[in-house]
Amino acid sequence: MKFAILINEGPYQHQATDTAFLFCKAALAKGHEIRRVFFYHDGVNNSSSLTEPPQDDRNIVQRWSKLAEEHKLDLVVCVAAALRRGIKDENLAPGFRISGLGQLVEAGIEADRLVTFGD
Amino acid sequence: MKFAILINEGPYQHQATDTAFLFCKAALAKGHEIRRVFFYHDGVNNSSSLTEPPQDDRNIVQRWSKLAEEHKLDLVVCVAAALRRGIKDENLAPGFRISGLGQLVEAGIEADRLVTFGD
Amino acid sequence: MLHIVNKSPLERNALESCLRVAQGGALLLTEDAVYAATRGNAAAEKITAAMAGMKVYVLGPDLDARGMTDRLIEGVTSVGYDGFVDLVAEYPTNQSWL
Amino acid sequence: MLHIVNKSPLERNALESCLRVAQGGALLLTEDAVYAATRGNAAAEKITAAMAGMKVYVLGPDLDARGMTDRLIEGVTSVGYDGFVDLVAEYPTNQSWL
Amino acid sequence: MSEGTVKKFMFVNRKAPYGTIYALESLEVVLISAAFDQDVSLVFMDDGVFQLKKGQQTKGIENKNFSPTYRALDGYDIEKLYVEQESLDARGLTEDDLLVDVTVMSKAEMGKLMETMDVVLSF
Amino acid sequence: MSEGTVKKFMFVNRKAPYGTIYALESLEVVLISAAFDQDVSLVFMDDGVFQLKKGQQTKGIENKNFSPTYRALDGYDIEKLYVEQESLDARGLTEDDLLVDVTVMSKAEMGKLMETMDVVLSF
Repeated sequence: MKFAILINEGPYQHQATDTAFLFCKAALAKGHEIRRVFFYHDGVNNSSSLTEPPQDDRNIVQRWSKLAEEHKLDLVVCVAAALRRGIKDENLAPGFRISGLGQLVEAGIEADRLVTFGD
Repeated sequence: MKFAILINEGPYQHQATDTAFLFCKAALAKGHEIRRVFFYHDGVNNSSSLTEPPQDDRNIVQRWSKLAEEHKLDLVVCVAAALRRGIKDENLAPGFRISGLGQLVEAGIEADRLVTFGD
Repeated sequence: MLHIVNKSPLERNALESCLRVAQGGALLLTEDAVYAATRGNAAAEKITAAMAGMKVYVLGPDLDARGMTDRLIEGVTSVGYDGFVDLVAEYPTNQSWL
Repeated sequence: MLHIVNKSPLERNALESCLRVAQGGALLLTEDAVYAATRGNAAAEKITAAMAGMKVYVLGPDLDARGMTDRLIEGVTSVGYDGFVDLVAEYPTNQSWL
Repeated sequence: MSEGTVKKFMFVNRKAPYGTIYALESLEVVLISAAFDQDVSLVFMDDGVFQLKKGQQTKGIENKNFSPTYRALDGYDIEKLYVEQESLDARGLTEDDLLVDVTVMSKAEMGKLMETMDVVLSF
Repeated sequence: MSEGTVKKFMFVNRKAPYGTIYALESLEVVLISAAFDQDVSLVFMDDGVFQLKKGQQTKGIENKNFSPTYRALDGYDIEKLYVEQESLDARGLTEDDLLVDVTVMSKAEMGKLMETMDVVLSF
C-alpha cells in the first residue's frame, strides 16, 4: 500500500516526528511504500543540517536522512513554511528537498493513505 | 524596574514571541529596564538569521535585532536548546548571543520581575 | 500574585488549573485565553465566579484581533501592553500558566 | 474510519472532540493520549463508554515509556508501530485529532 | 499519475486564529488544493469556529488579519464550508457572527460527513 | 551583582514527559539553578505528576529515559518537591507510584506556597 506522511512539528519539542519516524520504519518493514513525507508548519525544522543533539540522544534529522537514503524516500519541506522559519538550501540536511504545498496535495491524491503527525 | 523575559516558543508557530516583543516595547517605553531576554526550548528559533517571512508579514527575528540595537538589549539563546534545534553562530541573527542556562537563572536573580511567554 | 493565562479555556486545562490553585491576586488573560471572558463562552461563568476572589484583566489587543471586543463580560478590565507591564510591576510575583 | 488522538485527555480537548463527533470505527491512542486508557484516570470512563461503539487501541511503546503498561484498562488492545501501520491500512480513512 | 483522480479532501479546523499559526497555514493548503480540482470540504469545529468570526482587527497585535481570505474562497470554487452547531453554542456564537455563508450541522451529521471522505487533514 | 542574593525559585511542572520536551528541559534549568545557591522548589501538578511515575521504559519510543535524574536531585541539594493531591487523584496515582519522596499537598496549600515565591517558572 502507498502511504503519505505529513509532519507538523519540529524535532525534540514534540514527540510527533519521533512517532512519524517509527511509523515509517514499521511501514517499510512490512513492505509498504512511503510515497512522500511532507514537512509543514514547524515540521520544516526537522530538515536543519545544523542540529547537534547531545551524544546520548537520538539524532532526529540524521535518522530521517539515513532512512531516506536507504529507502529512496521523498522528503519534502514546504517552501513557504521553511522561509518563515529559516530553513533554506544552505542549511538543508541530505535527503530533503524544498518544494511547494502542491506536493502535499499531490501526495494526498496519489497515496492510498495520508497520515498526519502533529500537535 | 528591571525585567527579565523568558521566551519558550519559536516565531510564527505561536503568538508567544509576538506578545513578548510588544510587552518589551511597552516596558521600555515606560522607562523600565529589560535586563535580559532569554530564549529557551523552541524559543531559540527566534534567533535564526535565515528566516524570510512574506513581505506583508512582520519580520519577527529582525524586529528583535532592531530592538536590541536601539535599547542595548541582551538577547541570550540557550546553547543546549539551540544545538538540538540547529541554531549556531553561523545562522545567528545580529544582536543575539549564545550562552548557557545559567544566564536564565542569573537573570531571575538580578531582575525585579521575570515574565515567561510560551505555549 | 499575578496569574497569566494564554490558552483557550475550551481547548486546554491551563485556566482551570490556575483557578483551582490561585489564592486571590489578579488574573490576566492574553492571546487565546481572552475568549474565556466573552459572553456566551462556556468558560465565562468560571471567570465570573473567579471575580469574587481576584481582579480579572484581559489584553485588549488580543480581544480586538479575535473580533470579540464587544462581548467582554462585565467586571473584567481590558488593558493594553502598557497595562500588562503595569500589572507585572504591581505584583511582586507572577506566573504564566503555560 | 480510524481516529488517532495523541493528546492527554486532562490537558486538551482533542479526545473529547473526537468522541463527540466520531461515528464508530476505531480509536488509536498514541503519545500523551495513552493516559486516557489507564485505570484511575478521570478520562478512563469516557474510553469505557466509547468502547460500546468503537474498537479502542493504544500504542504500547508509549504506555511503556510512561510507566503505565500495567494500568491499561480492560478491553483496550495494545499495539506496536507495526499494529499502527496495520490499522491505517485496514481503515480507508484516518484522522489525527491534533 | 494523479491525472483525473478526484478525491474528497476534508480540512478540519479546530484551532483559534492568531494564538497559533495553524489556521493561517491550513488556509494556505486549502488554496493550493483548489488548483488540483479536488472535491474540497472545510470543517470548522471547536475553537476553529473563531476563525470565521466577523470584525477581526489585528493591528494591535501587529499581525496580519487573514480572515478576509475566507470570503475569497468561493472564487477558488471552494464552497463547502461546514460548522458544528455544538461548537458554536459552547462559544456563544451564531451563524450571524460568521463572515461567510456556511452549513451548520450537528456533531452526528459532522461525524457522518467525515466518514464519506478520502483524505482528512486536521489542523 | 547577584553575589549573596538568595531568591525563592519555584519550577512548576504541568506537562507529561516525552509527548513534549518541556519536562526534560525544565529539569535542565533546575540542575543549573543548584549551582547558584538559590532556594529552589519543584512543583508537580496536572500531567506533570506523570514525570515522577515509576517504571518508565523508553526503549520502544527510542527516546532517553530521564526519570532517574529526579532521584539524583537531592545530590544537588534540591529537596523541596511538592505534588498536588488533586492532580494525583484525577490520574489514579498515589505517593507509592512516584520514584522520589515528595510532599503531597492540597490545591489550596499549593496556591499559598506559590504566593511566597520570588520567581515562578512554569513549564
